[in-house]
Amino acid sequence: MVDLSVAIGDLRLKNPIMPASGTFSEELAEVFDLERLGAHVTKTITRDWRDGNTLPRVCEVNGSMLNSIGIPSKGVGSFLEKVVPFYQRYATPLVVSISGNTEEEFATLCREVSVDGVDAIEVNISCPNIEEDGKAFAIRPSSTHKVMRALRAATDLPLWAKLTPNTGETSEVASAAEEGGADALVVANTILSMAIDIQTRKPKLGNLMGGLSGPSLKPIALRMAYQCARATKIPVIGCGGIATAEDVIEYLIAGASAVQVGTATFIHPTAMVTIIDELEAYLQAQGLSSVRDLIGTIVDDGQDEAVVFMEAAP
Amino acid sequence: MVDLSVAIGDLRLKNPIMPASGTFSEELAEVFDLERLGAHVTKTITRDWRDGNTLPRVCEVNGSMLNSIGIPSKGVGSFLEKVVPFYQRYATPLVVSISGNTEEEFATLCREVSVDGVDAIEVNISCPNIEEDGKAFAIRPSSTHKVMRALRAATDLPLWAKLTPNTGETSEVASAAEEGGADALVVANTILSMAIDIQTRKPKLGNLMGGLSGPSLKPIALRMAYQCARATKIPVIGCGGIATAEDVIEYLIAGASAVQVGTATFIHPTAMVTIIDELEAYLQAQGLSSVRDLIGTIVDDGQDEAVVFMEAAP
Amino acid sequence: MMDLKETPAPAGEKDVFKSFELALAVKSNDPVNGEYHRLVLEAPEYLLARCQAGQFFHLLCPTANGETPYLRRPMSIYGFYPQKGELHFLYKLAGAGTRALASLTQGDRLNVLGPLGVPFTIEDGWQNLVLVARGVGLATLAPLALEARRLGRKMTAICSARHPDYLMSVDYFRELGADVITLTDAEGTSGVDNLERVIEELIAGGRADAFYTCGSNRILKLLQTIGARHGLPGQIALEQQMACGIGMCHCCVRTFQRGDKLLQLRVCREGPVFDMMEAVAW
Amino acid sequence: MMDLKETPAPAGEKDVFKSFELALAVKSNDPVNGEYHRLVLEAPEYLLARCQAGQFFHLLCPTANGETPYLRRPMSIYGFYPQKGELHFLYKLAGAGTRALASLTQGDRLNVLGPLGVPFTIEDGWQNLVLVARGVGLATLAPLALEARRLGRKMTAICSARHPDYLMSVDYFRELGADVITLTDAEGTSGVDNLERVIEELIAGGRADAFYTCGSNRILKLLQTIGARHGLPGQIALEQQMACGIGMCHCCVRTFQRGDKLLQLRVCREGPVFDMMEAVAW
Ligand SMILES: Cc1cc2nc3c(=O)[nH]c(=O)nc-3n(C[C@H](O)[C@H](O)[C@H](O)COP(=O)(O)OP(=O)(O)OC[C@H]3O[C@@H](n4cnc5c(N)ncnc54)[C@H](O)[C@@H]3O)c2cc1C
Ligand SMILES: Cc1cc2nc3c(=O)[nH]c(=O)nc-3n(C[C@H](O)[C@H](O)[C@H](O)COP(=O)(O)OP(=O)(O)OC[C@H]3O[C@@H](n4cnc5c(N)ncnc54)[C@H](O)[C@@H]3O)c2cc1C
Ligand SMILES: Cc1cc2nc3c(=O)[nH]c(=O)nc-3n(C[C@H](O)[C@H](O)[C@H](O)COP(=O)(O)O)c2cc1C
Ligand SMILES: Cc1cc2nc3c(=O)[nH]c(=O)nc-3n(C[C@H](O)[C@H](O)[C@H](O)COP(=O)(O)O)c2cc1C
Ligand code: FES
Ligand code: FES
Repeated sequence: MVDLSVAIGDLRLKNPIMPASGTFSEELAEVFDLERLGAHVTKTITRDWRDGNTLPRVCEVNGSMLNSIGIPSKGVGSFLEKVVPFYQRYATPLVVSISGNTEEEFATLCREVSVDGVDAIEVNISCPNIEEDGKAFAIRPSSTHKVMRALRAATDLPLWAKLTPNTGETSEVASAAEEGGADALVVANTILSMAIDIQTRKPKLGNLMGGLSGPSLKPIALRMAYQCARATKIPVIGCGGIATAEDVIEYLIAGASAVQVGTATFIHPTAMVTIIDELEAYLQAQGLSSVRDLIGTIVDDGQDEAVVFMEAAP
Repeated sequence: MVDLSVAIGDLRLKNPIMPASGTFSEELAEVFDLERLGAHVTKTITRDWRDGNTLPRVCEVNGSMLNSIGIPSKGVGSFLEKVVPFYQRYATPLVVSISGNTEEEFATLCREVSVDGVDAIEVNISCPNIEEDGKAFAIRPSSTHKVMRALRAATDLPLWAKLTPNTGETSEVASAAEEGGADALVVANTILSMAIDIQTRKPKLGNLMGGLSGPSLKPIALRMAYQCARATKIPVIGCGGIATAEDVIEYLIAGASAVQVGTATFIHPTAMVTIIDELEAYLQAQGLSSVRDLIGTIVDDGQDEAVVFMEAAP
Repeated sequence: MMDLKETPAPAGEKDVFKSFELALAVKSNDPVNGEYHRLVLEAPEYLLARCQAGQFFHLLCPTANGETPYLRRPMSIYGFYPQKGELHFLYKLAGAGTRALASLTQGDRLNVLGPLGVPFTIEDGWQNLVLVARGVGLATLAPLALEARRLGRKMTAICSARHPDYLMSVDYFRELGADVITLTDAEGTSGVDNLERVIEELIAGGRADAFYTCGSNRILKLLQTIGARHGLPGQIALEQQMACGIGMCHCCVRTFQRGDKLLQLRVCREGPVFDMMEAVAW
Repeated sequence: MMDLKETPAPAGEKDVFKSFELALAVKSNDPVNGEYHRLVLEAPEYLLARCQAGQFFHLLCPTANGETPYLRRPMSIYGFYPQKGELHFLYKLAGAGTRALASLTQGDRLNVLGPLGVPFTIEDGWQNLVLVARGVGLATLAPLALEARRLGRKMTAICSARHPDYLMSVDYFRELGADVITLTDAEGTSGVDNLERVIEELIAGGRADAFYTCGSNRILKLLQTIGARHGLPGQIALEQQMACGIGMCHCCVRTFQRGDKLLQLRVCREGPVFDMMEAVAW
């Protein structure tokens, strides 16, 4: 028997596979047994009711997708009443994703969702900070640090900071999140992208731009996961383009302690279950007794990341 | 007859198709007539001799590629002696790409390559600035502005600033380059990425990380080209994942005045010629008399980019 | 590539789950006319037992002609036959996905996800049904007609198309005992005015207790007007671009009016079948 | 997908250009033994007229088995026959690209780029050639043997393999009049010591004016030692991962020693054939 369990801080997960926020919901219980997963992660909510963005909200780009769903949210009340109880019937830990456009709003929501049945809070700091210039908190180390401190003060639950790839300062942002009190980093959200219909000359998304997810994102998010694992001491949860057990193994070797599967679930709703089974089979075949034996085992000859970054610039 | 010519500032190109730096060289003249191209763009050079990075220098990722070639350079002397004269036999304008790790080194090289036979200088400010923290100049508006002013003072030739996608401040960097004296923006270079061989647990590139180019980069670079076209008044030259005439049309509609083709030339060495022919056929079929009738014709209902950026955050 | 599995769900799970991801074998895939194809898949009994008229499957189109459609494509159930072990789709060639579907040949496997969504309902009082459809809308209404026949209801099927050659399923509706009225652009009979006249005649003749339609904005508006005028109910199957198909992503919403509130509902989840009077025309 | 064009170069250009991007028809593609396949393509005369032993083509592998190799794959010319209009490759199944090549069948088209690189040369004074190769290295040396025969040179081909079953092209070399010496792991004859003994015997017999080899580090080191010992020249065809194949990208470099200078040279451009004594073993 191989051991698939991993620890994210004090939280023990029976396996390292969980859904990415916004690509998972109660409805998936109609397709497979959600108890198989390492954790449940809900779609980001905001405090109050929101509509979501203009349609079309998704499009295909070269074997990947763009989305600008926005955050259609029924508000925190409805969430606590309906969604949390649904997941309480499972033993699997529940991770709740939240966001806010100001520090205060964000912190208040963080306090409000710190209830029984919630095991960790994923703070989607890839959302815009309207108190500064509207850039996402996680674009800059300073705004990351500030918002994380406010969130840290608002809850005793584990705080997972979800980072954005739309930055040139991944390592610095990761450190800022750690110093601000994050218990783990989720790396990463989607990268801002665009597609245009050349017939109509309209953007393919109603919102002009949207986030790239799926296979095209993988090399970027994997690089970020590696940078974050090196820059901090807290666990990294890899996310971006994962579709197979091989992808998971790549992230674990890079230093991630667990992973989130997003878009792949749209293509294969049972993808996460398949991945768990294949991961177990892989460990068995490799004679490894625990999935933890893979984490951070990259053979990088201790190359210094900063230097590498410099030389990587073409 | 359709008119394929475009203007990049005072420089008139017979068509909007040119190679991307580092994916083109004299050797391609053995495969097709280089006079067909809108411009010739040389591989980035540095002042002095350089070796380039550790092998392996390229790998495949999901229908795209990573590279960490570095800048193997024979230095400016050899360049002026051998490369510039080679291209002088063509009427096609010659664009020389340069980089430097300090402002002064960069500016000196800029002065040195401002010679007869060179029609524009592409400044690869995606390269690291070792006087600050080693981040590429084009990651921050401030360092972009500063280096562009130094470069502007060093030459009277048209200056094209090549931007990096490794930033969260594309529009601001674009404006800073414009204010610093850029005559055009080349958007964009590769995005920092990584891939790991799960058998050996080694990075697939000798340099750990490298730049993603090819189709996966397209939605990201297209978004940047659009942002830059909106943020500045200078011409934008789109670059990233272009492989077909349709891709070119998408960039032109987004606001680019011309484009560069990179990795596609590795896959189809004759790609640029095919694209020129197909672009001409498209214009004819659409009854357009000039390729300029496509530029910036995106139907975006005047949506404000800043707001959109905020809402695009997932 | 992930291996396609024939039965991801262990035996016991067949009773627990509502929708399944399965790789089904293609029995046939033939053009019906220039634009439409009928795809017949071999399907297990437990899957077909769950299918209802108005529901759809989310199809993972294969790689074909150098194109790899990434997202799944939603397709209404055109027919499900537990006895024959068959699941039918009727699709129109539109873009990369449907072009790829057309490349399937007997023995190939197609990964399907379903059944999904809310089916049509036929309420007890609805004895005379009027089905109004154009184009592929007929695919969606076909299994409804079968169900109506099972329940012994009377039916009028108003089939509209560009040209008489594109009138599909007319024979099928007739076989099921429906009165069929055909309207075509070519004959100049498919205009809204004429359609209104035809429907008013049915109502006048006591042959319209409820309407079923799909897709078209023009027809929806007309039926809403007529419905309001006579207090007649109806259901509409709507289309919207989909990513997940099961309710997770919220990309497939449409606007509905319930009382004085405007709601955004997911076509894949709260639909694709909706109350005809609540749908907001677009 | 870009259309594959049969002849991108207008008539006049055939004389101007050195390498061509062409979609060639597959004549046959058969397994030679468990690991190797021979691919025969139909090629125009002007292309074959430009081919020389030691050069390579850069092949755009098709999509197959759900995999789409992105970069081209370099393959040595195994044979070129202007009279038959044929271009041959001999390849070993390694990864996605060669697996995809193996899926080609007669009539399919394969997009090739070439001929590329610097060929082998046979200098006037080299009357007795010794070819030393293992595995697919034999593919690279085969056209050299043909050329040597054309020039009337004497040849010894030392063919090494894991097992006698994997000794390919032995008959081919014999037909061309070469003395063939086979060494195999299975028979315990392929070790460096034995190889050294065999070569020293050839030298002693006056049957070695120059060496030709490819790929193997072990063999290179031995030949360099022997070459230095006896002042004998040689050429080696090297492999390196390639992106562009024509010299633009600088990803394919290897290190060479020229005098006391270490140089980085591009295998696709300054090679793949290099001076055996300059190559730095790795
Ligand atoms: C519930 C439902 C049932 C449907 N039933 C049928 C049916 O029985 N027969 C049939 O021919 N068509 C049906 N459609 C429409 C069908 O899904 C589209 O024609 C198909 O997705 C087009 O894919 P494509 O790649 O060929 O076209 P493209 O235009 O290249 O598709 C691009 C993208 O837009 C989406 N898209 C394009 N048109 C539609 C549309 N009308 N509805 C939803 N998404 C669309 C595609 O799924 C894809 O993601 C149905 C749609 C829905 C929502
Ligand atoms: C000049 C030259 C001539 C060659 N001639 C032959 C030949 O005649 N017959 C033959 O079987 N093989 C030959 N090779 C090796 C052949 O190119 C590789 O086996 C092939 O590229 C492997 O591709 P793959 O996708 O099957 O394997 P993978 O291992 O999946 O390839 C992954 C990547 O590594 C590259 N790669 C892997 N192995 C090699 C290698 N040995 N050399 C260069 N790149 C490699 C691939 O091109 C690809 O980009 C030659 C190589 C070179 C450079
Ligand atoms: C439709 C969609 C909706 C998403 N919504 C959210 C969200 O609400 N909050 C969030 O943090 N990330 C959201 N994401 C991002 C994913 O959680 C994930 O970070 C991203 O998709 C990359 O992973 P993937 O490539 O596996 O999809 C969303 C992604 C998609 C595709
Ligand atoms: C092998 C390789 C080498 C490159 N070298 C340079 C370079 O020297 N200078 C530069 O500005 N960009 C360089 N680039 C980036 C390209 O110019 C281009 O910006 C990038 O590849 C995106 O375009 P593409 O997707 O069409 O390839 C290089 C790219 C590749 C693939
Ligand atoms: S398609 Fe995802 S919610 Fe409807
Ligand atoms: S493969 Fe590009 S230079 Fe050799």
